[in-house]
Amino acid sequence: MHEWALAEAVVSTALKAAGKEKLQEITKIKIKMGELQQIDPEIFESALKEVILPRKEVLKNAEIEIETEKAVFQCRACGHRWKFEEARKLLSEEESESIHFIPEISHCYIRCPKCKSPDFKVVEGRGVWIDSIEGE
Amino acid sequence: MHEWALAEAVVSTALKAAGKEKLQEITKIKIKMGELQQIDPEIFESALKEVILPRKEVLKNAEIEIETEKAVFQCRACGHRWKFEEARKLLSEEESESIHFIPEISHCYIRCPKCKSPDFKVVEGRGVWIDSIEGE
Amino acid sequence: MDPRLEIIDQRLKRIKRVIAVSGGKGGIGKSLVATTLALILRRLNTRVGLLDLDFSGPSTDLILGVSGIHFLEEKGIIPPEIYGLRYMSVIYFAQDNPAPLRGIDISNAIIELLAITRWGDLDFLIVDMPPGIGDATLDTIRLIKKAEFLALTTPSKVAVETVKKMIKMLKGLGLPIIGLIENMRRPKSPSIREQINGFAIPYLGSIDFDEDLESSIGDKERLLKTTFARKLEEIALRTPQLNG
Amino acid sequence: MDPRLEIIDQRLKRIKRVIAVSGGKGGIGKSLVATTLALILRRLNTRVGLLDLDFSGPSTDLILGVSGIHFLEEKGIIPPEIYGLRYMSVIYFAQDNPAPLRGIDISNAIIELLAITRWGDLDFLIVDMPPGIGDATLDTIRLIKKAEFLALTTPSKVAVETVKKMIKMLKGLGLPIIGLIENMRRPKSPSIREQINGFAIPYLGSIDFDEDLESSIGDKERLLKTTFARKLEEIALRTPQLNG
Ligand SMILES: Nc1ncnc2c1ncn2[C@@H]1O[C@H](COP(=O)(O)OP(=O)(O)O)[C@@H](O)[C@H]1O
Ligand SMILES: Nc1ncnc2c1ncn2[C@@H]1O[C@H](COP(=O)(O)OP(=O)(O)O)[C@@H](O)[C@H]1O
Ligand SMILES: [Mg+2]
Ligand SMILES: [Mg+2]
Ligand SMILES: [Mg+2]
Ligand SMILES: [Mg+2]
Ligand code: NI
Ligand code: NI
Ligand SMILES: [Zn+2]
Ligand SMILES: [Zn+2]
Repeated sequence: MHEWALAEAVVSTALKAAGKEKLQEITKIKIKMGELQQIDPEIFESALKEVILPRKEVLKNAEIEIETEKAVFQCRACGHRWKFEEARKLLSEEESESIHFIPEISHCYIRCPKCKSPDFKVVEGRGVWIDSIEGE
Repeated sequence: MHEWALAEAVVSTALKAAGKEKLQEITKIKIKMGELQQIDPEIFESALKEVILPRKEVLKNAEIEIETEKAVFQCRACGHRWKFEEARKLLSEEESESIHFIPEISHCYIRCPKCKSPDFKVVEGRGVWIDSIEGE
Repeated sequence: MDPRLEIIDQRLKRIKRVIAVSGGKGGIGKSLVATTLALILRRLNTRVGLLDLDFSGPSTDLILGVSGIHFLEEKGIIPPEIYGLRYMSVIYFAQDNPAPLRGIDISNAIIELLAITRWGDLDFLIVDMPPGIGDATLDTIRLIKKAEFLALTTPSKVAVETVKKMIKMLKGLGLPIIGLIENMRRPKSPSIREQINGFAIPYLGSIDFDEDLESSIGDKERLLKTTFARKLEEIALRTPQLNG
Repeated sequence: MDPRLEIIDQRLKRIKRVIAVSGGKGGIGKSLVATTLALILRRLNTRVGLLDLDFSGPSTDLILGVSGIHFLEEKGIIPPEIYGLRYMSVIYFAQDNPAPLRGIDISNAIIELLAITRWGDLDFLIVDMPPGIGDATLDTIRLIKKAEFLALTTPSKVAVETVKKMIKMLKGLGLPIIGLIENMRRPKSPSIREQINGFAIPYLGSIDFDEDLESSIGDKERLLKTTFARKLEEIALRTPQLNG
């Protein structure tokens, strides 16, 4: 459950942003989750709720929207693009788990299917970030 | 005159692109030049013409448009943005010249004016690149 | 907004001192000094963490002689205790595979690691830095605001010139440098004290080249008994920033 | 479109062999081997270039004992001849300032340098690689298509484990590895031949730790007279890829 640590980061960031914008209440947080991080949105949402619980004031009625973005790689050596979906089939459970913690570890276990290079970019679908915050 | 080497790169790339697109003739090349590289557009244009001369066919009537993009830095430590124009005033001629050859050398001689960090991004105005090629 | 950047300060809040063992150059003994210093401080009864930031060539696990260890997942990552050190390294994730990460990936991986690791209360976090003054160093400066730098060099010209550059950069930023340790001195080595004159950083002491050090790698007890470790302990004991 | 990427092949076209002296680990003698090998090949009457890709810790200039040199600008950059070597290093631009470049900057700087340097006809271009398997290594692989890798290690466990990872990565890409040189062997060193069994790369030979090497740094004539240089020459002479 390292999801809790990420949820805590999201909530801290949202609260700080609310402070900066002088929001009395946050009504909605939109979170994007890169597929590469392989986080179950339900687990993440319940972690968020657990984190929010003791700091209710600003966040008590906040609607949480979580959207997963598919992960896509692009090879720097040959330009080929491919999906994490495909790459994942070749990974052991332990390897997937390592990428779950540190997405960059994909460079240890994933290779370009066309030219075998480990030199690729994650063009989409890395990490967890706050897309937008609404409030008043 | 290392401008010649860059001009040669531009022409090679244009010719290759023309080959790929099966263009018989290139009518226009639009080139962008980052201010950080401190290249005189006139010198660059005459270098281009010199490079084109012996390979006239595809390029003989090509119009060349060169646009300079102002260089802007952003500090990774404090977020501050500033212009190369400002930074340049503090550089010796030799330092400017080194940046002219290798723009990344700016990290040796330029610091964030707000926090003194060498950890900044060149957000705009680095390098020489082909913006577009027109032809038939 | 990247929520990870926001939480890092909080994750490091309960650590009193962070000491980044650095030097710019590779092969000058950063990993051996970092690991041994962590063990020495632990023996002095302080609470110590050890963070290996050399993703290309992690070495602290080899020096400690550990393998196959795993961390606990509990509202984040809890570093396992190895000989009393809370120990974190990329090897948990990369195993013994090559980690061909570009700077941007190293930077992202460091941010991720700092955001999810729960160190708890520590007196010291010793950071084993990779060579160079690239992403890992710049991110240590940017993200670990209380980092203090322990500069290392050998008497070799190539090492001294490199550490000078690193010190110049850190000084330019007004960052705290605990001082300089000269490692692997040999009888014929020229004195580097003068060479670093004008840099106005404390010369903490020198450690001789120790023929028996290499064979002690991987064996914590033997490591602590080497002349190397004894000399490092002496230096630590007389350096206020390096003792509990 | 980045025109620099297109022209690099052309800039390297008239170079017969490019040899990247690598090892993953820092401080194993890459710079000394690269520089000395270049001088040895030059003495064998081949046309040799030396490219220092270690932007954080350039050392080849110190080893050669040169300073204050400048290149010619003539339709690009013409590397000046130093002791008969066409020599290129970041020091022409950075002088003795720290170069706190992130990976993305190192990558860009390498591309720029390769795009504007006119080496002319060369039998060998020796590349002194920085530690790690990050941007510089990945860009050497990506941009210098004819690069062959000379792998270096010391007998130390930490170096051997690191070079193993590098070899594993290069092998996975099917890239040419000339072989492995074991540097800084000492009388008590364990044999690494067995440790690299199964990697199926040629063991080219070993070079002993040489007490007199350090004091020869900066003096080309003395450097070439060291036991280190003589041993390296022996290895070069019996390795087909390393002699004219
Ligand atoms: N004082 C010393 N005496 C003898 N060998 C040493 C000493 N310090 C370090 N070494 C050796 O030097 C090599 C590099 O050490 P390491 O800690 O890996 O350096 P770095 O982390 O700076 O790359 C290792 O083989 C190590 O055993
Ligand atoms: N065979 C050897 N005998 C003695 N010292 C050596 C030997 N090879 C390298 N060295 C020393 O090791 C240190 C690191 O060498 P260097 O070439 O800078 O390594 P790298 O480029 O791999 O970081 C230098 O101080 C150098 O003098
Ligand atoms: Mg990547
Ligand atoms: Mg930059
Ligand atoms: Mg190390
Ligand atoms: Mg070197
Ligand atoms: Ni998890
Ligand atoms: Ni020029
Ligand atoms: Zn590919
Ligand atoms: Zn700043």
